[in-house]
Amino acid sequence: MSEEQIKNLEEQFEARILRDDKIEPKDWMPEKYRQTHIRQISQHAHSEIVGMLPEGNWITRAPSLRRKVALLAKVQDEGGHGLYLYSAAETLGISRDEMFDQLHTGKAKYSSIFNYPALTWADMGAIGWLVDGAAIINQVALCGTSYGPYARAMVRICKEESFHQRQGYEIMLKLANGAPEQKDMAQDALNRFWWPSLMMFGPKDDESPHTAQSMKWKLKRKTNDDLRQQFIDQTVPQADILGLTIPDPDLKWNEAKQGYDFGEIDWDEFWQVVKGHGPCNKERMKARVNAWENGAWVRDAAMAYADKKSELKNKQAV
Amino acid sequence: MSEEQIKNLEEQFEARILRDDKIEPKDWMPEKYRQTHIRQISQHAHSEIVGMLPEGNWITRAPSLRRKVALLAKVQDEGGHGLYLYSAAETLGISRDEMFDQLHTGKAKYSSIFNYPALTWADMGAIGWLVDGAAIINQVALCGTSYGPYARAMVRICKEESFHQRQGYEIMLKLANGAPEQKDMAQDALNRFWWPSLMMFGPKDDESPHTAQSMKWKLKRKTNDDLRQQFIDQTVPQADILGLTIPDPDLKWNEAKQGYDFGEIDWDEFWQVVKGHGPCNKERMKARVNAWENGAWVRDAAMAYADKKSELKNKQAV
Amino acid sequence: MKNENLYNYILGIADNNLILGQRLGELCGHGPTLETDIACTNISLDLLGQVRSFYQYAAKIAGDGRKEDDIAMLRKERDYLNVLLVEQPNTDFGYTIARQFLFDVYHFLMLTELEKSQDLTLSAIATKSLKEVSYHKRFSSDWIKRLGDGTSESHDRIQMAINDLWTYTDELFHQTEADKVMVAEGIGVDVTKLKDDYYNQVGNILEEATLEIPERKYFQKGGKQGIHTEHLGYLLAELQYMQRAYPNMEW
Amino acid sequence: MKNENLYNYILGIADNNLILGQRLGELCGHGPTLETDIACTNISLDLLGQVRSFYQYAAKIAGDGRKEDDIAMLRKERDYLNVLLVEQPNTDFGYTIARQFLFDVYHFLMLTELEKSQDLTLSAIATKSLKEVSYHKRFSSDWIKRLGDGTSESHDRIQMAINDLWTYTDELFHQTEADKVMVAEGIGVDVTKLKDDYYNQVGNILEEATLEIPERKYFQKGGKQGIHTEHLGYLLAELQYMQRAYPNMEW
Repeated sequence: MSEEQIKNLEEQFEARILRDDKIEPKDWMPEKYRQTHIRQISQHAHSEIVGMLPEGNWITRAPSLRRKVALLAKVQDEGGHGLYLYSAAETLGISRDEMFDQLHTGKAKYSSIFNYPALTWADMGAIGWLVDGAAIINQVALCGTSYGPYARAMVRICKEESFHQRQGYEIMLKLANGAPEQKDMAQDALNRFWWPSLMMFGPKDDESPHTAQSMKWKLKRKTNDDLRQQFIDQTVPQADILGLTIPDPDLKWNEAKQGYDFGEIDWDEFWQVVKGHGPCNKERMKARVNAWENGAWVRDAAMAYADKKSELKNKQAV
Repeated sequence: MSEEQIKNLEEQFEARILRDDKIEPKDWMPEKYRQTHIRQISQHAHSEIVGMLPEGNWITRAPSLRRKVALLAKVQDEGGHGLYLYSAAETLGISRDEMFDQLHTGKAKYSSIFNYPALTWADMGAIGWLVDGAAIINQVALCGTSYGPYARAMVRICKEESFHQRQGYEIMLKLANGAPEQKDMAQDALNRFWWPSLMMFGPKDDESPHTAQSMKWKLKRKTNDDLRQQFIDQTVPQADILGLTIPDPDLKWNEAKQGYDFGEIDWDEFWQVVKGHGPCNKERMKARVNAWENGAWVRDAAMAYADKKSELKNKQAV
Repeated sequence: MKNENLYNYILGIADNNLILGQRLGELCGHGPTLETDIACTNISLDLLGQVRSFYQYAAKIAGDGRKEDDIAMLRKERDYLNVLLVEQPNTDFGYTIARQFLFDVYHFLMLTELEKSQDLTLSAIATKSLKEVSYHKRFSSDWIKRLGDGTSESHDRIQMAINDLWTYTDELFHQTEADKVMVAEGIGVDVTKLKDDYYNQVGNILEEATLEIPERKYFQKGGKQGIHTEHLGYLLAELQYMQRAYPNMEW
Repeated sequence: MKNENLYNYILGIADNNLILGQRLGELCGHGPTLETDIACTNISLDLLGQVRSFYQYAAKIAGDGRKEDDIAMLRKERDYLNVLLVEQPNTDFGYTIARQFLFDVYHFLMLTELEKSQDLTLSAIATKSLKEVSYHKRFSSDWIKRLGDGTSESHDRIQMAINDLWTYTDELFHQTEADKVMVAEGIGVDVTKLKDDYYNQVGNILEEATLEIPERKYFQKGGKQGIHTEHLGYLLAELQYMQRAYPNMEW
């Protein structure tokens, strides 16, 4: 293709996005669009999969059968989200094995929040309420993103996520209205998950170089800081209902901006965790890599069996 | 050596045993004596090592620190007994590695009692009281056995074992005088360990072909049935003090023989367990084999290091 | 308790679900593929969903104020009545699948009979469960075939798992005292009658999977009398942790 | 509590013993040789013996009727103050030895200072413990050398364990609030002052063992504030099982 032709295609492409057309797998797309989407969608998929671990950690110890069943269902949903998202990424020409390989070698990232440990039952509440809450804010915007398979996966995921968030909030509510030890447990979980949740929206806008491009492709519809503000403004009243205290002495209502002012995020911690030195980065990767390596013989067997069966079928067809 | 000479040696040998001389490693001994002793001493050593497992199973869950420390000390002692006994067997010209190999391949046996699971804390009491109690009865006799290293190991072991037995009985006493749940737990442990403890004395005399030879070599000073009777007569009053019921409806005092009559032992169960089909045979072997295989690299390293050091020493000496 | 036999009968069924569900729950997030991970979690979910119905009914029968969670999580080890099979550890995916398969075939046969129970609650739970368990059985049978007739490594591994776990199959068909009474009352399933069907079905699948049917003279039992393997204590320490550490609270 | 700082200070020391002793207790009967099995059991025994003295003293300070076992076994996870290092799992013998070594060198330095405490009880426990810990340190150092300078496999394995666990060493030298108060009162040890000595000693042994000293910019912490790794919860479920399941009984 001539440069002229490419430029033409690119212009058409941008125009389609501008008028809210969905881009589909077979459509022409700029290479950078493809790569950016592979990166973001697979990162999102990885986050679902790694995100199974901190909650999976409490399945065997859930305090009641009702909660155990709900937690299993939730973690199972996360696995399901991983599936849709890997499928969406595969439409862009990358295999699931390649994506796993990127995860296991540290080339691909996943949401840093899952590098914090789930230490008490209340963390199941806090993760649902805060982490899923923050995720939804990020994801709702993505329901209108330009890449069709991703947008459609998002619609489905958002629906389930908001159910998870309500479930998490309900866990917190029960604890906050329970015995003093339960309320302490809830407050402690909020203390530990509050700041990492704020970090989920990424660095400040002035340190987030990809924002402009992502906005154009509708991979982002608001900036990190805007989303973070939205999350805080939505969450503070929820904490009030719980009777819990947000662990930020600088948090206060700003009448002028009709939102909350809040304290400085510990960006050193943010970067430490992103770079692989959070409390559980090593543990999480070990768990994923072990699962993968210990499962190799199972996957090999499934493949060999499928080959045998299709061979047999072919023979019978002849 | 001529047959005459051998016969002569054998006669001298038997005479020494008869007058209670100890046979020492460097002394001449009949091959059958050597083999029988290797078999019995290594089997005894294996029993100590495998015997660490059911009790080891409760170290992490001991109900108090005092009990945890005492249990650790006890299991450590068992390891120590294993050490003396392997050493005693080594004096007869077999290596510890060979003995382990016999254990791991099922060629060598160990006491069947350790193929029963330790299911509750009370089992720590019952094992100490009954299993160590039965073991002591077997072992006290062995303090006067003819093979010197074995007899000396036994003296040391018996002293520690009787401490263990008292410790076990004291656990039972505490439970029996404790809360109803504790008393139930103690009774349940007695129910489960009573019959297997009686089986520890081996088959009935008329089904125990080696007894005569073993008696001659003072590897046995009383028959299986005699020892079993002694154990029962000693244990029943102890159960009475505990206020626990021996799970044998046929048990009753026989004034004429000045001992207890007791019910029929389930010899099918006995042979099933001996043949490797007890509740934990597989588990116990798996644990030992895993420890051995997972430890191979450690033993190799220690060997390599020792070689390097002695090489260095030799070089320096030159 | 007025109807202790019914109560014990229910636990004899439900505890299998609980313990197997718990075992599968340990694996969540650690499966060999995402699909099997989700499937095993789903089976766990089904089993624990069913167990809630059973324990709720048991609590009603007990009538002593205990609720489903008290029954599930506040008994002593010796009071759990599950068979030894379901408490065996997740040694590897082969053991997980073999355990599942050996249980599913039984579970399906048992529920099919339980559906005919004169006790309408049990019958209703059976009906609801059967649909799920039929899926479990298909899942585990398919994997037995895949692993048995997959690679030589997978063949050996699944054969070893089958051999090891075979020793726990016979117990499935032992009748407890509660069983006998419940069978007589038309409420319980006569498990002794399921045995031939069970070994036939299992044998057929194993054969299709190019696996050998273990020959065994000796079997392990005890679970139905609360005499378990040493594995169960550790499982219960986790299962019960919260209820024990925070007694009498709502969650 | 009248002297909460002293109480917390004691727990800060004792919880390390408890958790490490518990970890070693898991290994009993599963060691690579009989001698190491006995030695590790013995170290566990020493640590738990020491811990009893500490908790008995803490119970006296608390003065609220709690006894040593209540303190040892009836706290919530967030109330255990051990460093993250000691709760790390027994991944293999390399990790067990590396964890032991990295703790022993610290433990010996700390106790040497604690012996000088104005608090005579603590000083006496330190004196008694030092003899034992000096043996632990020799044992673990010797094994670091054997594994480091043994085979290439053992070298790689112990290096990996050291690398992984290194991230938990810095926390040993963090001062808690209770530490600061106790140092000021001449009771506690100023752990910040042990750091150089520690890394020197550790470095020398590693060097002798032909191992590399990890370079690390980031370290993990939190244990001293009760923010642990996910491993601790499982350890506590076992540790506490009996006290939780059978409350208020004598054993």
